[in-house]
Amino acid sequence: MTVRVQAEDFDMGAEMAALVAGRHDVGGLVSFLGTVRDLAGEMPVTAMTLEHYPGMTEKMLARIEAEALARWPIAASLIIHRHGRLLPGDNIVLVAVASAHRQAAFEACQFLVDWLKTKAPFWKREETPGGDHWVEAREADDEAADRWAACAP
Amino acid sequence: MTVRVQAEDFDMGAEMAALVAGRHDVGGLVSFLGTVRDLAGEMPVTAMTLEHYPGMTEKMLARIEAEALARWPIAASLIIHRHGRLLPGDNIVLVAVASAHRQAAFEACQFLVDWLKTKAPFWKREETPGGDHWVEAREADDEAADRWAACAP
Amino acid sequence: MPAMRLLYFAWLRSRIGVAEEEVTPPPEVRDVATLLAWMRGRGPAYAAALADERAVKVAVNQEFARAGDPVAPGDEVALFPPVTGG
Amino acid sequence: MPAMRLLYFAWLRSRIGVAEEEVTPPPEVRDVATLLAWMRGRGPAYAAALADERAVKVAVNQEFARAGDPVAPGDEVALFPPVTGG
Repeated sequence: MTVRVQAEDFDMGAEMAALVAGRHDVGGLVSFLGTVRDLAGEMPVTAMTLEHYPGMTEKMLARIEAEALARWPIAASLIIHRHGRLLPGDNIVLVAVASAHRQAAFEACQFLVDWLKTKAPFWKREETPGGDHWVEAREADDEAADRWAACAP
Repeated sequence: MTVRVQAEDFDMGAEMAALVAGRHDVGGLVSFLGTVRDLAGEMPVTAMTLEHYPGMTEKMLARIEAEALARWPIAASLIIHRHGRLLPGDNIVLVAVASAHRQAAFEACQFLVDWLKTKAPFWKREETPGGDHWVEAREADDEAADRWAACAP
Repeated sequence: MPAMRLLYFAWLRSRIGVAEEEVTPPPEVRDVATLLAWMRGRGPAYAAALADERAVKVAVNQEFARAGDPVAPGDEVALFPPVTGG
Repeated sequence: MPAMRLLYFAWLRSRIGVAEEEVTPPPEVRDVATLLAWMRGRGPAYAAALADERAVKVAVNQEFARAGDPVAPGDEVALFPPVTGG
């Protein structure tokens, strides 16, 4: 049960190994790695800066992780979210959920990712050949997170 | 688009990095790592042997991967499945799906894992303190795979 | 009476021109709605940045808050656009 | 006429006692059902291993097959219990 918000990169393989090290009750480990795309719609993106609300971010991430733990039988979980300036291909976020039950691991991981993408206090600024701009919130993302409110596991 | 059936272990971090190396159009990478549990129900398991049908396994894995590619917008995918004798905590299977769309990546990954667990020609023999036995097929797993037949993405 | 700490993020920070400030609103500022109304009167940059209510989200002491939620001296109040995730 | 190659997996292999063999069934063996009936007559180990039809799955030339699907000389026919995944 770990939450980290950091500017530094992370090593997915090492994080996964550490998460399940010495645990033999884990049948499935589902993970999501989000990386910086070089396109936003049709627009090329040359870099992205993620701003966040220090303090509130960690608090909300810990709370949503606790909610996932209450809803699904989770053996271990991890959320790492980067902030600062990132280039295309860079890691942004890693969410991993280990469970004895693969369905629970998939659902809890997707729940956490949908939440992170829509509710966590992060703001994205994109650099493009045409200039910099703050990214607008997307309705499709809100819908992805909201479906969990109506759907008990 | 890679399928490997092998006795050797694999390095999840290296495999993930290779899958998306040099690709900047991938926004999300969903993966499932299956490992050997030390319990089956209430019974302690000291080792497990996975037998498979060489030739048919690779053929069926390549076919189901092609089906996932046809159903979801997938940028890259990977299936590695081990066979032979494995100990608790050992890696069994890695399924990874990269997509510009995280929902597609989650769905395709879960589709492949459900399929692997229920339709791929693998048979599991467990070693327990009370002796060895072949594992019986589970109905719950069949249901998990069958729901994909009725549900277009 | 302790001051109220205001934090601004993303384009709200750029438009207002500072990342944070301490303010002492008058006693009639008791909730998020009256705070925003008072802030719009602090100058054209505030009026412009806070004009579109739907585009301004508020957190009081690091919890999302709505128009009717109370604010008080000593609170940390953050103003920001809708979040755009990771 | 080429022989038919039979493969056995998991507990079907243990019970029958070999992993694979070549056979030349009589001409009335034309599909999976008639092949299984003929095999049950090959001895008590076969009769016992193949007694429960629901527990025996068949693949012909590496494709899952049902009772009515054809088998022919030269085919690779695999018999195995329901798969138990990874």
